[in-house]
Amino acid sequence: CSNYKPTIQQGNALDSTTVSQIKVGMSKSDVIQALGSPLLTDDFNQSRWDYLYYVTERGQRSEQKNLTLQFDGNVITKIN
Amino acid sequence: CSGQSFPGSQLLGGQQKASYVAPVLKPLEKITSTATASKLWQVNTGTALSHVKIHPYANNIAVYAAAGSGVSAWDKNSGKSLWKQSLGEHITGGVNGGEGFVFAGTNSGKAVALDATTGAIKWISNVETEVLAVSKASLGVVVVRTIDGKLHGLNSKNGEILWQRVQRTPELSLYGASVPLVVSNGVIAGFDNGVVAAYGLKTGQPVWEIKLSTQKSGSEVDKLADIDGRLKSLGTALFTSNGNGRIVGANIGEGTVGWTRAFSSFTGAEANAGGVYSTDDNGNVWKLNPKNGQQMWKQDALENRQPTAPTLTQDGSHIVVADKQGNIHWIATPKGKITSRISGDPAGYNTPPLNSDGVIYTLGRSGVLTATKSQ
Amino acid sequence: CSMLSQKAEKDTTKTAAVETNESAESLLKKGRANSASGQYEEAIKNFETLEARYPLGKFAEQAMIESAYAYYKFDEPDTALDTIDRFSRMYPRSARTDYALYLRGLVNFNRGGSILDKVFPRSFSDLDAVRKKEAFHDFQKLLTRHADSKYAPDAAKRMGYLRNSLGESEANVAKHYMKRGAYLAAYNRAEYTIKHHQGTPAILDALKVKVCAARALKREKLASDTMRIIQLNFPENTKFGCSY
Amino acid sequence: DSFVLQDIQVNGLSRISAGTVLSNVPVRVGQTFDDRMTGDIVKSLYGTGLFEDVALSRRGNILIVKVQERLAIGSLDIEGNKTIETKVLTDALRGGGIAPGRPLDKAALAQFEKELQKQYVARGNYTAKVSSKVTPLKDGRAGVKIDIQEGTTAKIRNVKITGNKAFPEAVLQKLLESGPKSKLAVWSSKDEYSKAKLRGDLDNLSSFYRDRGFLRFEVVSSQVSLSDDKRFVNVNINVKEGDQYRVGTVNVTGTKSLAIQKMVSVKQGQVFSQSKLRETQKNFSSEMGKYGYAFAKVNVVPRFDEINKKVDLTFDLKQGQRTYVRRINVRGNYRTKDVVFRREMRQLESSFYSKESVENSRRRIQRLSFVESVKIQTSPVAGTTDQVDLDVTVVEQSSNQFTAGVGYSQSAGVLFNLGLSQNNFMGTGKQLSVAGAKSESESSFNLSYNNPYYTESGIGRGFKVYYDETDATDDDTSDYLSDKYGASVNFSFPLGEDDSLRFSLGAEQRSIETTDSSPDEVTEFIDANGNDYTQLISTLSYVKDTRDRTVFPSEGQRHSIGIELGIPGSDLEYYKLKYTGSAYFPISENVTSVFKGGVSYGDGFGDDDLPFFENFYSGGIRTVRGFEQSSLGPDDSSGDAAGGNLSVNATAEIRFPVPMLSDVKGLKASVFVDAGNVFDDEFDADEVRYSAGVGLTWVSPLGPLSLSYAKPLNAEDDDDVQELQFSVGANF
Repeated sequence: CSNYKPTIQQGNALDSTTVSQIKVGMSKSDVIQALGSPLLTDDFNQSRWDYLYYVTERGQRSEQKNLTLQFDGNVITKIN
Repeated sequence: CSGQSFPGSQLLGGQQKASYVAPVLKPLEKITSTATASKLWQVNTGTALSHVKIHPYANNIAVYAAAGSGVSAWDKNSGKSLWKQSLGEHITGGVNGGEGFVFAGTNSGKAVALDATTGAIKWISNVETEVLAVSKASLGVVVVRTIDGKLHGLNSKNGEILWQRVQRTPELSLYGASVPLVVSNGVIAGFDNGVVAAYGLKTGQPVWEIKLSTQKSGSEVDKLADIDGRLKSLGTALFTSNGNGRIVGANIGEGTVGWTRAFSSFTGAEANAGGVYSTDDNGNVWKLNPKNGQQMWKQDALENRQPTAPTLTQDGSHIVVADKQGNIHWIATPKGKITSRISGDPAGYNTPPLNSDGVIYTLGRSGVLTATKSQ
Repeated sequence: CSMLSQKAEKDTTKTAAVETNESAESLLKKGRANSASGQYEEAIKNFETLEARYPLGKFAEQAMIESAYAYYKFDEPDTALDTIDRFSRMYPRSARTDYALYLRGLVNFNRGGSILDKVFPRSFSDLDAVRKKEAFHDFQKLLTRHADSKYAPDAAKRMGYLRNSLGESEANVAKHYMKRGAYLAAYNRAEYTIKHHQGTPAILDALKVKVCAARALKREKLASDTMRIIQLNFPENTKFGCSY
Repeated sequence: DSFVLQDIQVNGLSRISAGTVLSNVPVRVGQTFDDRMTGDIVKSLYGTGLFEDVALSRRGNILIVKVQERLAIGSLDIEGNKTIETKVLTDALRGGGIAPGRPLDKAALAQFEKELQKQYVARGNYTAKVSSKVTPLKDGRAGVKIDIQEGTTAKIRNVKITGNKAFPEAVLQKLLESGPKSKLAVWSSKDEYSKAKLRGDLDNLSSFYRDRGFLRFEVVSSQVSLSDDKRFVNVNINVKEGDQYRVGTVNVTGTKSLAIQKMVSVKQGQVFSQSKLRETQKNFSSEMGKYGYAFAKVNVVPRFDEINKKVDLTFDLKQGQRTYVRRINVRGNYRTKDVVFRREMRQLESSFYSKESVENSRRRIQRLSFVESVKIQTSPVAGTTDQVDLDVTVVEQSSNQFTAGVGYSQSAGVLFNLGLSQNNFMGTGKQLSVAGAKSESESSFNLSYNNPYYTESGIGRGFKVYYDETDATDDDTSDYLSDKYGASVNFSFPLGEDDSLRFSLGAEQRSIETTDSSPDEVTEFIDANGNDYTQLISTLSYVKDTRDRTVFPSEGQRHSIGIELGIPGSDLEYYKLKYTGSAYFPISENVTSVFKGGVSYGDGFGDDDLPFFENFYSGGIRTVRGFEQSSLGPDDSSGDAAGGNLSVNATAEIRFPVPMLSDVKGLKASVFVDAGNVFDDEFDADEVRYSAGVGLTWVSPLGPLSLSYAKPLNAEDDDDVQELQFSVGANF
């Protein structure tokens, strides 16, 4: 039945304005300054940062937002 | 509610209340030899505040006192009341006089001048905080000391503020302040931070400063270093003392220290060519050599009775102290023997006796003014 | 040395508190008897009187470590730990330093136990991790410094048990977050378990959680990478469901 | 010059073993020894704290260590301390290394003396004196005696405020906590001087003025002056008010969202108020806290317009970086599984930090009955600027109550009982209770089990099985014999953070026998309905609970409204409506005022009445203290209390710690007024009974015990009064 479920938030909550500031060529420290450090890290693949975010309210899970940054050394090469 | 403790817990015991243990007093031995002093007259000048330190003042017209919110004048010989003037506020500083005026100060920061003969209020000047002491008037200037560590030079004619000086005061100090000493065209004042300072009487320009020693370690009580007692000038010398500190003989002009001696006295000093007299915190009365501060004799019969600073009689044969139990003692200056005792204000004394033309006047904590004559 | 002169002697000076003339030896024996028969409060009293009256002797040394044991049994873990630490400071070269380390580990190992544990045994895995790490290090010190001590085998056994239970509680938290649908939290917890608790049975659970969480977060590449690790190390456990 | 060490000789020892000394000498025989090492040796030997004096000398290649042992402390006694407990002093002394059995360090003792004297003076006891005496005992031991003269706290004789124009001194004096005591306030400690209290007063003064527009108000000087005998104190405060300012323009920079702009509670034209300004800042940070900006800051930039006394305010909002929680560590759980606390957490890992959900989590954990206290602290994660770990430190409270043995209860005579109730069964947070009781008038057994987290999201489920045989003949309620047994299942559904819906369904078989002293009501009922009934009982209730803890709450409320139905298909169809409410208000740190109340009404369906055995009773320790258990309300035909189908009761209480036993855990005293009664269908105000009294409640390891002494205020002559009452396991 429709009983109360506490809301679940997971991942980096970023609003569109800050995301739009990320440009190819920015350094890792600039990215951290703007977006904060990514919560999902993959040890095997240091050059790929994943920002994701979703929230589950009253049992309904929202559409998951994703932002993946490819780095070459210290500089962004691809954003999607 | 940090202050208010809950009645319930107090009712059922709560914290045991510690009780105050009064220090033990030595019994006063009987006076056998010929009594050298006798009481001329004694009057009650009004209901006084027990904690204030009011000095009696005398000039050729009358002897003046202050109690509660009233200043009063009394005939020097008969003790008859000449006039009474209420200031409407508690008097905490004074009484002093000069140039036809009588001065006093109130706890809400008012310095007041009254006509010495009629008692009429001549002027009232606002010095912001509680007045603790007033100097005599000289060269048209009267100096007032207030509780926030300030010294105010006022025009003695109209009370206009000529100059102001301030010394840093510690948060905790002993109540009371030394009466500023007017000497030729300068004024010397003692402060709560253990500093004696001299300023130009008319301009307030600092002339010199002496720092009596202060204790660094220990509790706040050990660190009290006020100079609240009498500043005594004798020729070119100045004698005074401070609590937990030193007694000092200095040059009054340059402020250079002649000699010092470890000594703790909040009551200050008395001096004549023969000796420097002072009462220490434990109630012992000392006579020191004015040249080098060496001890000549020490009278410890009045221990723990908190006697006031000594006052020399007219002929210098005796010094007179008054204690917290209301006794006035005559102590012979040669050997320090107590020769006579008279009981005055039962509430005891905060301020030293006043000698005027051979008569010793004492003003007690409940406003009793006593005139005594020594043979 | 001076201990031999510890014969019974009468204290006549009136200022000293009234002192019965019990010698250190008899106090120690009485304390041990109390301790053996479970009267720990009595034992503590005897040991501490001994320490007060005959400080800094061989008997005081014994009394101190044995009072620590009594405090431990009397369910006063904090006082026991203080006494043990004071013992190792006062007697660094005592013959019983290995026992002191072992006892220190035991106090933290059994913390929070109570008589009801017999009736309702308390599950050990998910309890306070800090105390368990402290116990682990005490036993480790015992093994490195006194490898041949008679307490070493039991300490080694307890260390293994502790290592596994620390890993297990880490993995349990990962499972808890899977159940709640906090897949990123579960993923990171699983990753932490794998990094910090190699060689414990919890690794397999953690790997499974990592796969399921990665799938829930639509990160197929991460899921397949982890799956390959499972195939390599736990070939027979490759089939598992993701319902928690 | 250095030499090879042939031997080390130690002399001057009487109690300490040479081994201990040698182990602290950082040099070994055979090593080359030179003068530089002497410093380290002396330092390390002093470091042991065992020696008063250490001297090194050399004879040929032999190092001679001459030590003088410190006396060991044989006895330590303290006299004269009244306001500081001896235990506090002995602990402090032990902290400083001064305790029986330890070597006597004279410097530490002198340091302790000075420190204690400073303590007393700091508390305003200016006449305090602390001194100590060391008397050598036999055999290298010393007796230490510390003599304390506490004196009294200095009393404030008068407080003078100067420089105030806008407000009369009397108004300002009322704001102060320190001041001379008025004659009738015998108990107050207002006149006891303390530095902290005075500082607090000065703050009160400035916030009083700053809340009324005096932006430039300042305390110019404040003096405290001691009387000659150091027993009394005068306080002089000199203030400078400055002008009164009004608010000019107000604008907010740093955020676009209008919701935030609405938060500003400072309006143009108003007199400037500092507390309103603080309120705005608090609103901002709590709002931003909800969205993970835990470190959001608002700084206010005032611009003064001196001519027409206005101040323009700009609220510059700095969001700061959003903070994320990496790991949550649970600490101190020695008996409870980590998940039992973690499932109460509303803040998750790998999610942004929300102050609101952390506070929510703290409250939920605090409310668990097996938790004494909980603290949640954040610690930054090394190497990141926007991540923190949360440490949840719990102090558990033993929640298993094991009752066994013989008891005496006033209503049921001698009572044998055996019971165990555990609301943290095996550390899983589940509740299990097993209890059996035997006495003349009753023998019962019940087993109940409940799992508050049957589902992950907090739906609870539990069972209850009971058997109860009562012989209500000798207590003063209607006489009959009844035995019943039954079982029920119950569920609870959370509707939000603080409220939930509870539902239970159960079956019960009861049979009633009349005795020769049974009243007509009973016999008529039996004749009409027979002796045996099978009942299907279901209850449905809504509960809202915002209390901060279940054991002795200090704030918050609990309301529950529900209905119990003998649903169709049972032999007797009836309904019972029940409301119970309680509210707690903190008066001071551990003094709480409590208001409780309850209304219950029951009736049968159609024209038959509520079965007599379902009646409500009143009187006794749980309803109206001072009256005998269940003795109130209408009587039945044979003069016993019949109970009623309408019950009303209310209590107002003030709870405070027992003064002398404040360190006994879980012990509270209370002063209370009770009111209530039961009625037959119509409420009758002047039938309500009142009583007042004092009570004592102790949450002992064996379960809650309560004792009360109450005086009925309007007892009728046929009421059964019982001033002293006690009970085990009363709810609170």
